[in-house]
Parts: sequence; structure tokens; C-alpha cells
Amino acid sequence: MSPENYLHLAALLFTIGACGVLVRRNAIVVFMCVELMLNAGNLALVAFSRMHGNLDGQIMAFFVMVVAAAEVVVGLAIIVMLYRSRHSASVDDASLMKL
Amino acid sequence: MSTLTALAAETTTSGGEAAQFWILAPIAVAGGLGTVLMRRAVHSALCLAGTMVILALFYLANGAYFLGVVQIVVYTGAVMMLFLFVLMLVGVSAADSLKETLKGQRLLAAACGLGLGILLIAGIGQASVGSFTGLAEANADGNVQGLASLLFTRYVVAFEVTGVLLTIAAVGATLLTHRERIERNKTQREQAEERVRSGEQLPPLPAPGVYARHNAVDIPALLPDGRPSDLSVNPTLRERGQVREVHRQALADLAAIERRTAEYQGRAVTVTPPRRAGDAAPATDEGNDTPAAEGGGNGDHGDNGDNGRDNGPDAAGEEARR
Amino acid sequence: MSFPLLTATAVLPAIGAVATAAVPAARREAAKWLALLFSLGTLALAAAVLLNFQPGGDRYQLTESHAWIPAFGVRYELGVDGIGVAMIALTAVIVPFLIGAGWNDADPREGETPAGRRWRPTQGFFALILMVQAMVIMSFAATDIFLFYIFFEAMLIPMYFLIGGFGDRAGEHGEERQSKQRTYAAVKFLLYNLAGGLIMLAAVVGLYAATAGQLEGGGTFSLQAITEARAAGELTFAQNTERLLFLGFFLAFAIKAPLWPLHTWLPNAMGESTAPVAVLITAVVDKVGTFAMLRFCLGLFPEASVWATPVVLALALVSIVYGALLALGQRDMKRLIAYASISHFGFIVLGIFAMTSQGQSGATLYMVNHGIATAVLMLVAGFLISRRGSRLIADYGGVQKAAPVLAGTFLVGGLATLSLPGTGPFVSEFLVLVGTYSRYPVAGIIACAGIVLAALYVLILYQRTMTGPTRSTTERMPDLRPRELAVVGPLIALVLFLGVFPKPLTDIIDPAVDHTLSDVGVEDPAPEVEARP
Amino acid sequence: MESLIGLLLAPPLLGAAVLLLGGRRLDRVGHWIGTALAATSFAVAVVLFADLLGRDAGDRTLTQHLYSWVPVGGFQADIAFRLDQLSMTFVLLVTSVGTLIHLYSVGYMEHDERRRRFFGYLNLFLAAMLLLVLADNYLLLYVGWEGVGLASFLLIGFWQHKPSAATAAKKAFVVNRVGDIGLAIAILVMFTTFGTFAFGEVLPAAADGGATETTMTLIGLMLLLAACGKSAQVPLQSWLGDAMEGPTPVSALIHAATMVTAGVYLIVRSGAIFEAAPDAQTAVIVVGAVTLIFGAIVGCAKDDIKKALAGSTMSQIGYMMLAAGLGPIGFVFAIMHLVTHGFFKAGLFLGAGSVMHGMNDEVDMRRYGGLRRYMPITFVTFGLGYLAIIGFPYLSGFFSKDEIIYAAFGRGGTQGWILGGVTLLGAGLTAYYMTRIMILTFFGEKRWQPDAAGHEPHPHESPRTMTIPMIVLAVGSVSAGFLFNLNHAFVDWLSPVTGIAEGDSPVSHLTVSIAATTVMLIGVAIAWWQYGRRPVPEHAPTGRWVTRAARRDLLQDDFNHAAFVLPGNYLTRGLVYVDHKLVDGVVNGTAAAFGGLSGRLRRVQNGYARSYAVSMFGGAALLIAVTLLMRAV
Repeated sequence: MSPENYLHLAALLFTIGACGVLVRRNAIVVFMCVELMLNAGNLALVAFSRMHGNLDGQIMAFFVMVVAAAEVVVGLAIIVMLYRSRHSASVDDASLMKL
Repeated sequence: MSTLTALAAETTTSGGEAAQFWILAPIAVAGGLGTVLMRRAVHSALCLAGTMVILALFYLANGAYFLGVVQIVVYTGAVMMLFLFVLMLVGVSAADSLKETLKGQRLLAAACGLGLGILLIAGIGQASVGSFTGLAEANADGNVQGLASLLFTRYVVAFEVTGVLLTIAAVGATLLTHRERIERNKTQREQAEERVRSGEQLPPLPAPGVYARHNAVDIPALLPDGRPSDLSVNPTLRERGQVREVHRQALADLAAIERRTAEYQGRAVTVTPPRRAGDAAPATDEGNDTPAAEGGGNGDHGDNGDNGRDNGPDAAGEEARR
Repeated sequence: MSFPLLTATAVLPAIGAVATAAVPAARREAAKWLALLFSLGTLALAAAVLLNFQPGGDRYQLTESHAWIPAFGVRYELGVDGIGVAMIALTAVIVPFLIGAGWNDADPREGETPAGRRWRPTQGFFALILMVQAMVIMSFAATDIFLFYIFFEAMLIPMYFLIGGFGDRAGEHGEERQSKQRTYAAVKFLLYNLAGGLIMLAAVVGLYAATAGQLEGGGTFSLQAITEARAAGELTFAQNTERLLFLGFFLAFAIKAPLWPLHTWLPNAMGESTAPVAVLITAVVDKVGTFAMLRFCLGLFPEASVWATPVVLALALVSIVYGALLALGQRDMKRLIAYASISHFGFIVLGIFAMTSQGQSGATLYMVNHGIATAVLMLVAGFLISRRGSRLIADYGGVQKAAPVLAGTFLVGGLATLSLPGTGPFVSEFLVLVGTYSRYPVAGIIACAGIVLAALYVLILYQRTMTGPTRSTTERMPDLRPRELAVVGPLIALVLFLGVFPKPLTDIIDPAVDHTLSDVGVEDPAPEVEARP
Repeated sequence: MESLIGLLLAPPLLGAAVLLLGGRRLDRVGHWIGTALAATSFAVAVVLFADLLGRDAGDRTLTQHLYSWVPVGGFQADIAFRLDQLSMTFVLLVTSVGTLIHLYSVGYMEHDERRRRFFGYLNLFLAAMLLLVLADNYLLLYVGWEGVGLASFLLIGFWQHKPSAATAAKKAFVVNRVGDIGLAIAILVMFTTFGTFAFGEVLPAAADGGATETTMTLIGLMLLLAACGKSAQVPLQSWLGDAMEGPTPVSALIHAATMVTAGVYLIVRSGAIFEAAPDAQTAVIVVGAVTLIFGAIVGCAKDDIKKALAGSTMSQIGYMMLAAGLGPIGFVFAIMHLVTHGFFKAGLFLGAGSVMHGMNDEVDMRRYGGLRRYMPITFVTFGLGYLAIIGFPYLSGFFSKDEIIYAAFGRGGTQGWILGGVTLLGAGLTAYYMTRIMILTFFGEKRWQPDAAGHEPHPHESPRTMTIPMIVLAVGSVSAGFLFNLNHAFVDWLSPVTGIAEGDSPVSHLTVSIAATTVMLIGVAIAWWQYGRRPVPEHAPTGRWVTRAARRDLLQDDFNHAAFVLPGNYLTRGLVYVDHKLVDGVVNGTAAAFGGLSGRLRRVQNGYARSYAVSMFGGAALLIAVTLLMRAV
């Protein structure tokens, strides 16, 4: 068993998550895909930690989790807000970013 | 669980870990794919939760016991549940149409994903990834102790900052979702006046159900001419496409009653069985999903809503005249 | 530490701008008087500068120097030589008259009701003019290149609003089209000058890098420090570096000046803006360009200047002839004056790059004289346009009969523009010609063509607008009002005075020109034959 | 005495300032102020003249240095005056004729509401002309030179409501400017060559022969160009005929007696330069000879009395130029003819003005006729001027013209014969066209026509203010030549400045006189043959091609139009197009290109978050790719 396996898996999951972000329109699902990407990153970090024999990678993964949690909190709040005002959770409900 | 941890603790990888990896990794990938491809957000969330649990196992296998537990408790347990709560709050369009609206988006996304994947894998291949050093030494005092000693020494500033970040996130989320009342509440009188002024819907909305034979909230009431009143059902249900159609039998009964009444009173029959949008569809639970799933659900219901609104003032006017 | 006279001269109009802008909407008249007061105060300070300047003294006088951004060697360094004094005096003299001339130009128009209490076009107009004045004076006084650059660029902002925001009343094409053209002109002005400014910025940075690599105390932007270091041999530029830097500076100044073929923004800008703003552009703001050629291009890059001279002279000659010919072909009198200015700027550049004391003194005098002469012509044209509401020459005729004083002042302005002896421009134009001819005879003779063409376009303009039978539109045209006469009269007196007795100015300018020439390292060509007195 | 020189200039300058700035208050007395100031100037001139006469012949040069005008490095221009015999002659001519014409204008412009301004302009002209002849250096001369051009412009265009007058004024100024370039370039060359342009330094240096002949020729030719412009010599002659649009006193003062002769002054003043440049001298002679004949031919064909006289002026100045080109042999006589011409031509113009005054401003001689009985004083004074100009023996023209013809023969060789022949031919033509004017105007039958408004003309003698100047000028015309030749007074007076030389003439003085008189009589006879014997047709006969061309000023305007105006117009229009489409087009095109590009690029920014996400991921992928590639390399 070599670290490469874990890394490949992480890469695969990351790519899947990225595709999801690009393809899905439901903001919540998009958000979930982002989470998937973060988790893929965490997996790689954990694998690196074991590879190098120190805990810094795990620390990093820990921080990623914390920040992700914060992100989820704020992100979901934003989605709720958005839904309240637009009655939709679709990310391209309107081309909002265009003036 | 103990076998797994024991496996991971060893510096050299064992065949057991390989087996575990090759069994769990495909499931994790399948979960990821499911997250992306499932039409319903709830299903996506469940798939993601599955993937996360498997990842937690991988963490454990890699000697990150603390993280593995945290992954399950915090991530899968708390964060994903938060997702589900929000889904219940928001998830009216429970299913996402998979029809792409942006031109070339899917193609570009695929290209990007493919390119990114190839590049990542190429990068991994190029990097000199050695073998596992193993965490036996680092975890000698225990994984949690090791993490803690690092966290509270070298990474203490970052730790404090993330703490602040979390606090801010919590406050921010409360602030965002909290609706500040800028002006005072309208009194009932004012509300009533406003309603009269707008002239949209003066009397209370009609109650759901048909002739007390049904009192379910998902069945629209019938108007005097036999059409279902959209105002009588909760709009959220309508959004979700969970409105039950009025049964054909009930309509036929109504028509029969009308006919009999007409015969009794000796006047010409004016009421014909009304046509309905949902005539062709069977009025079952499964069938209710269909219009919504076709992606036109919103529009259709919107039209009905308009009809209902058009009827509203008429009815109100008649009532007022009486 | 003596009184910072130059700073005061530059800051006073800026204070005036703020004060004017702050006047409440209803007190329009007060704003006008306030602006006039501040511009007169600036004039008084400029007079103090003139009096405190010793023609025979140091090269740069009234200097002020403070560290500003030590990390990059940027200093707040001010100082004037004779050329700078002359230009500051010009600016200070012109602006009060512009305020007088534009007294009612920015008032809310008939039928326009104030859109709100904050709607204060009059205040804005005068505040912007004062702001431009402050920045121009600062550019003339700055001896730190970075400081100069900042004001050189910053003056574009108020100018942009002056051009785009205020136009002539009720044009021949209707309000909407006019406002569209005005926007076009303002944007064109801004883009042209910004483009030049950005190229200059690159050159400024390049200059800093070049000095930082060689000087012991680190890089510097100080003109004096660089000139001295070059003279002492501590600082040398590689040939290509110097040429590139020169081009970077020169391009910006040539756009501002403007030199053919970078001139096309000027007719638009002058044509669309009100007469006082047009004067501000051509008489004051553009002079920064030619002034900077003299001070920075020649002072910093003498070898490159000599290297570029043939091309610059050719461009200047083309400007002279081309501008005059195009002036002949114009149907819009403001554009005509703009093209005439292009021709005159050709003369100024010709004089600067002729590299003779007559040429450069003439060019400096020319800047002053052209400013005043064009002011007369343009302001009277503006008065004329405000009476009839059209800029087209063909819409006039026979004004002389109805408004003889207006016609007379217009003629004087025109005659000054065509450099009639006895008016200021003649002295300067002749000096430029003498300076050019003594080194480049062919160029001198070609430039003489400008003399004839100037007569043609001025007199054709005069003939078509002022003479001939009166028309229904010009029959009852009122003559100059006292306010207008008070604006034009002193300017005309000044033009005539400078034509008859330019010695006070030449005495100030001469030493500065000699310094510049010694920077470049050239001397006037000696006469072929020593005349026996 | 030197300080009086500035005082010559001051009165007219003051007058111009007061009259032009004074406003309506001065309307009632303005003309008298102007006249009085001109007379003051004349009085000062007389005082100075008396002073000069009191000095030795070699000590008659006064200079006055007022102040340093433009001191820049080696370039030192001063406001300084120089009064010697040559300038004194001009000063006397200008102030005396000027004063008379001021007086005449009082009557002539009586009904013009802008009379005050007219006198302001006249005073301005006097000041500029005095500056021109008093200047101590070429640059100051240039100021006067353009100053008189300005005054001429203002006065030709005095009746600005007439488009023809405005056009003529503009034309005069512009054509003069072409000549002025010549003077400007001449000064440039002088400064480059000698480092100075003061008379007192340039002229001796030129005489020393330090500079190459090419340089001197260049200076000479440029001075000639200037003279051509100011003195209406071929090829810059076209403005003079049109200049007759101005009021008649203006034509008399500026376009006959004084300003147009400034070219002759310039050439005589720069005699030393021309002496050092024989080629330039030859050019002067050629120009003079050509103009002499050209002007005469034009004068023969014109029906407009003023334009006929203008042709005559050109022709007479041609005489002077020719004489000036001959060098010291001719300088004195050029000036002498200039002075006598100043008297009789001014008188003739005033007479013409008087006739027009009586004939409702009619200028066509074919509508005059038989006026001698209605305007006796005009007839007599005009007749005396006429006799003087055709060179009737012992009148002023006789002396000056004969001397020029004699000097022309004195050129020697073939050139001498040719020039002599040309000048004689000119004398004959002069007699012809002047007789024609005389007969058409004063003799024969009445051919009067009502004017455009239908008023019948009632010819009458002009008021006293007009006749007195005419009488004075007539006296001058008759006596000047005789007085000048008394004891060679004029030659002795001028020769210290101009120098004098005797040519080796193949013919004697007497022969020349007899020949000139004979030719003159032939001219008179032909004119009488054509116009005196039979009634004059009211409309001019078509005539042969020469006549037709001469009526159109020998096609000069057509030539200018075809050679300069039309190409200039096309060039201008073309350049306007080029500027708009090409120079500006490049800029606008660049702007449009950027605009189009950004329009395209803008579509990428469609506002959909997912599109942006794609570009972000694409960018990330690109970055990774680049990093990997960099590592691989």
C-alpha cells in the first residue's frame, strides 16, 4: 500500500467535486460538492502526514475542517437568505453578477 | 475498529489495508459520483455522508484517529445534518433538473474536470512520493496528545484565529438569517386596509378539501364551476408538486348533483364536467411528481395560480354584492 | 526657513476651489465673487513671486525642499527659474479673466430647475477652474519629477469635468447631440493625455531605476540632483536608455502640447467646451507640455534631445503648416482657433528644439504671448457665440455694424494671433524664427509660411463673421457688455504692452535659457561676418 | 534736436489711440483732432528739416535711441530712430500730403457716421509710415512695414458692409504678408550673417564685402520680394486695383503717394546691399520694367477712374523701382520721382474723389463727360496733375521722369537701350491713358446715368476743405520738379546718403528730353484720336484680346486663382478630410477596435456564477500545467 493510492483517490474525489460545482445548479448541492473537494484535500493531507511521519498534515486537515465548518455555517445562512429573497436556490437563477 | 487501528499503526502497510482500500475506495468514489449525479438534493447529501464516513475510515487507517472521529462526529454528524436541515427549509425544488441551461457549460466542465484530474494525477506521478514513514513515533504519546501539543504550541496563533473565525461565522450566520424589523408591525387595521386597497384577496383564502369528504391539506377546494382553487392549498406544497388532484369521481359526483338539482328545479343544465389540467394523469402520489420532474412544474402551477387569482376578486365581488 | 511662497501660490487657488465648491446652491453670485477673489489673491502671490525673483541670481530660486516618500527618494521640491516664473505669471494672470469671462456660463439654463439642493453647477465650474490653476502652478514649480508627474496627471481630472460638463448654450445641432459630442471630446481628451501620462510614468520609473543604480544616496527624482550628478560625471545613461527615457517623457509632452500627429484631441476639446475652458486648455494646461519639454526633456536628456532634434523639428514644421491649413478649412470658429493653436504650438516646439538662446527665449515668450492672444480671440469668440448660439462661421456676418467694439476686440485678438508687429506674439515669433534660422535655415524659411497662412485664416474668419451686410440674426446683436469689456480690455493692453516692451520678461527668461542651453551643451552659432559697428 | 524725432511719431499715435478708444463723445470733433495732430507732426517735421538744413551735408544724420526693445543674447533690437536726408524727405512727404488729405477727408467723409474712426485709422497710418521711414534697424522697419499694412487693411475695408471692400482689404493684407515674409527672411539672413540688423552696422558691413555674394543676393532678392508686396510690383501687384474699394482719400494717401512707395524706400535704403549683389539689382530692374509696362497697359484699359489711376500708380512705381535698381545712378531720381509722384498722384486721386463726390460715387468714366464746366477747380487741379504726370515740359514729372529715362540709358550696352526703350514706351503709355482719363471725365458730352437708387447726379464743386488740398497739391505738382532741379538742390541734398554716380549714357540729356516729349505727344494724340474726336460709347466695346485681358488686370487674378487659391482650397479640404479620417481615424479606429474587443470579451462575463467557476478551474488547471511544465523543463 503506497501513499499514491490515497493521493490518487483524493485527486479523483477532488475532480468529481469540482465537476459537481460546475455542473449542478442547486446551491446546496454545489456547496456539498465543495465539501467533497475539501474532504479530498483532507485525505491527501492525512496521507502526507503518515508519509512524512509527523502530525503537521493532520493539524492542517484539522484547520481545514474548522474553516469548512465556519464556511458551511455562513454559506448555508447565505443560501437561506437567498432563498427567502428569490424563492429559489438555483445558482443561475439570474445572471446576478452582471450589472 | 481495533483491527483497523492496529493495521494503521504499523509502519509498513499490510495486505489488509490494501484490501480495505480497494473495497472502500470504489464506494467512496461511487458516493462522490452520487453526490454529483443524484437528482434530488437529499440523495446527494446522503451519498456525501457515505463518502465522508468512508473517508473517516481512511483517516483512521492512516493513523489520524482524532481526525477520523472528528470527521464522523462533526462532519458527518453535524455538518451534514445542517445541510439536511437547510434542505428541508429550502428544498422546495427537491429535485434538480439535470438539463443544462448554459451553453457549453457541461462540455467545459467535463474538460476542466478531466484536465484537472489528469494534471493532478500526472503531478502525483511526477512527485517523488515515497513510502509511508509511519506515525508510530509521532503518535507515541497518543494521537490526540500529539495533535494537542502541536496545536497549542506551534499552531496556537492559527488555532486562536480559527476560534475567532468560528465565532464570527456563528454571529454572521445569526445575523444573516435574522430578519431585522426595521419598521413597526402593522396593526390589524392597517393590514385590513391594505388588503382592501390592493383589492387582491379580500375574504380569507378558501379552505382545502372538497365538500368535507376530504380534509387533507393537499387537496384543493373546488370552485362553484368545478375547477380546483389553487388558493386553497399551501403554496409550498404546490411548489413541491405535492398537491393532490381532485379525484375524478368527486368531479363526476359534483356534476351529477348539479344535474339533479337542475332537473329538480326544471331549468336547463348549464354545468358540464369541467376539464382539468391533470385529467389524464392518475391522481396518485407517484403521479404528482411527474409535472414537477419535467421541469415545467413551476410554470404550470404558476399559471394555475394566476387563474385562481383572477377568480378571486370576482368571487369577492359577488359576495360583496350579496 | 522663509515663507513658502511657491507653495502658497499653488495652494491658495486650491483652497479657493474648496471654498467655492462649498458655497450653498442658492448663493451662486457669492461663489463667483469668491472664486474671483481667490484668483486675484493668487495673482497677488504670483506678483510676489515675480518680485522676489532675482534675474541674475541662482538658477532655481524660492526653493522649498522636504522629504516626502523617503523610501523612493521622492521629495517635495519646489523652485522656479525664469521660465517657471513667466509661466506662473501667465497662469495667474489668465485665470481671473477666465472667471470673469465665464461669469454666467455655468448658470442653470433657462427652464432648468435645480434638481436638488446639492445641484450646484456654477460653484462646480469655478471650483474646477481654480483646481486646475492650482495644479498647473504646482507643475510649473515642481522640480521633483515625481511631484511634477502627479500634478501633470491630476489636472486631467478637473479638466475632464470642465470639458464634459459645461458647454455652449443651445448649439446648432440640438442639446442632445451636443452633449454627446462633448462627452466624446472629454473622453478623447482624457484618453489621449492618460496614454501619454502612462508612458511618462514608465519613463519616470525608469529614470528612478537608472539613478538608483548609480547614485550613492539611492535613487532620486530631483531634477537638480540629477542634473548636478550628470554634470559631475557621477551619473551616466547608456545611449539607448537615455533615448528611451527621452521618448517616454517627450511623448507625454507632445500629446499635451499638442504636436502633430497627436493633436486631434485639441480641436474636439476646444470646440465643445465653453470659451473660458477652451482658453484654459490652450493657454494654460497645454503650456505645461511645452514647458516640460524645455525643463525636463532638455534638462534631463541633453544628448537624446540633440539626437531627436531633426525629427522633432520636422514634426514642429508639419504642425505649423498643417495646423494653419486646417484652420483655413474649418467652419466652426472655435475649432479654427484650436487648429491655429496647433500651428502656434509648432512654433513653440520649433523654438525649443532649435537649441539657440533666441529660439528658446522666443519659445518661452511665445508661450506667454500665445496664452494671452488666444485668450483675447477665444473669449471674444465666446461672447459672440453666446449671442447667437452658433459656432459656425457661416451663421455670422456684418457683426461689425451692430457691435463695433466686439468686432474691434475680435480683430485685435486676431491680429495678435497672426503676430502683427506691435503685439506680443510678433516678438516671440520673430525670435523663434531667428533662433531657428541661425541653425536650421531651411526650417526657418518653411516656418515663415506659417506667417502668411496665419494672416489668411484670421482675416477670412474676421471677414466672414464681422464684415459684409448685416443679417437678420446679427442685426440686433448687443455690443460688448461692461463685464466683457473689463475682461478683454486688460488682456488687449497686456498683448500690446508685451509687444512694445517685452524687456522685463526677456530679462527674466534669458538667464534660465542660458542655463538650459549649457545643460544641453550647445552655443549659439556665431555670425558669419563680424559686423563693424 | 534728436529728441524731436520721437515727437514726430507721437501726435499721430496719440491721435489714433484717442480717436479709436474715445468713443462716441469725440464724434463731433474727432476729425479736427486727427487733422490737427497730423499738422502738428508736419510742423515738427519742418522744424527738423530746418535743423538739418542748418548742418553740414555730412552731418545730417540724427539718431535717437529710445530703449532696448528685445534683448536676447546676441539678438539686440532697439527702439531707435534715424533721421537723415532720405528719411527727412519721406517724413516731409508723408506729413505734408498726409495733413492735406486729412483736411480733404474732413469734407469727403462728412456724411459718414464713422468719420471719427476713419481719422483714427488715418492717424494710425501716419504713425506707422513715420515709424517705417524713421526706423534705425530693419526689425523696427518691419514693425512700421506691417503697421502700414494694417492701416491699409483697415482703410480699404473701411466700408465693411460692402463684401467687395472686405475682400479687397483681406487680399491686400495677405498679398502684403507674402511680401513681408521676404523682409522677415532678409532680416533672418542678415542676423545670421552679420549678427545684427541695424542700418548703421549691416550696410557698412555689406559694403565691405565680407559676406559671400550668394548671401547678399539672397538678402537682396528677399528685400525685393518685400518691396514687390508693398509697392504692388509684379508678381505681387494684384491687390492694388482691388484696394481702390477704400475711400478715395485713402487711395490718394496710401495707395498712391506714400505707402506703396515704401518698397522704393526699402531698396534705396538698402542700396549697399544691392550694390554687393548685382544679380539682385538686375532682378529689381526687371521687376520695375515689367511693372512699368504692366501697370500702364492695365491703366489704359480700365473704365473705373480709380482703377485706371491705380494702374498708373503701379506703372510709376515701376519707374522708381527701375531707377532704384540702377544703383547710385538712379537712387536720387527714384526718390525724386517718388516725391513728385506723391504730389501729382495724390492730386489726381483727390480730383477723382472730388468727381465721385459730385457724381453720387459713380466711378465709371464712361458715365462722366463734360464735367469741366461743373467742377472748374477740380478740372484745373486735375489738369495740372495730368500735365505733371505725362511729363509736360517744366512740370515736375518732366524732370524726374526724364532723369530716370536718362539713367536707364546710362545702364550702358544693350541693357541700356532696352531699358531706355521701355521707359520711353512707358512715357508714351502714360500720356495715352492719362489723356484718356482726362477726355472721358472732363471733355465730351454728358453721359451721366442715375445711380442704383435712381438719383440723377448733380455735379457740383466740392467744399472748401476738399478743394484747398487739391490746389496745394496742384501747386506742388507744377513747381516741385522745377524747385528740386534748381541748383541741383535735390541731388545735393540726397546724394550724401544714397551716393551718386554718372553713367556713360549713349545719349545726351537733351536727346532724352526731346524723345520723351515726342513720345508723350504721340500718346496724347492717339488718345485724342480714339476718344476726343467722336462720342464715347456708353458701354465699352469688346475690344481685342489684349484689351480684354488688360481689363481683367492682365489675368493676374485668374492666374493667382488657378495657381494658388484653387490648389490651396483643394489642399485644405483634402487635409481636413485627412485629419478627420486618417489622423483622427487611426485614433478612433484604435478606440473602436478596443471597444469591439471588449464587447466580445464582455460576453464571457455572462453573470452566471458557474461560468465564472469554469474559468476559475480552467485557470487553476492552467496554473498547475504551467508549474508542472516548468518543473519538467
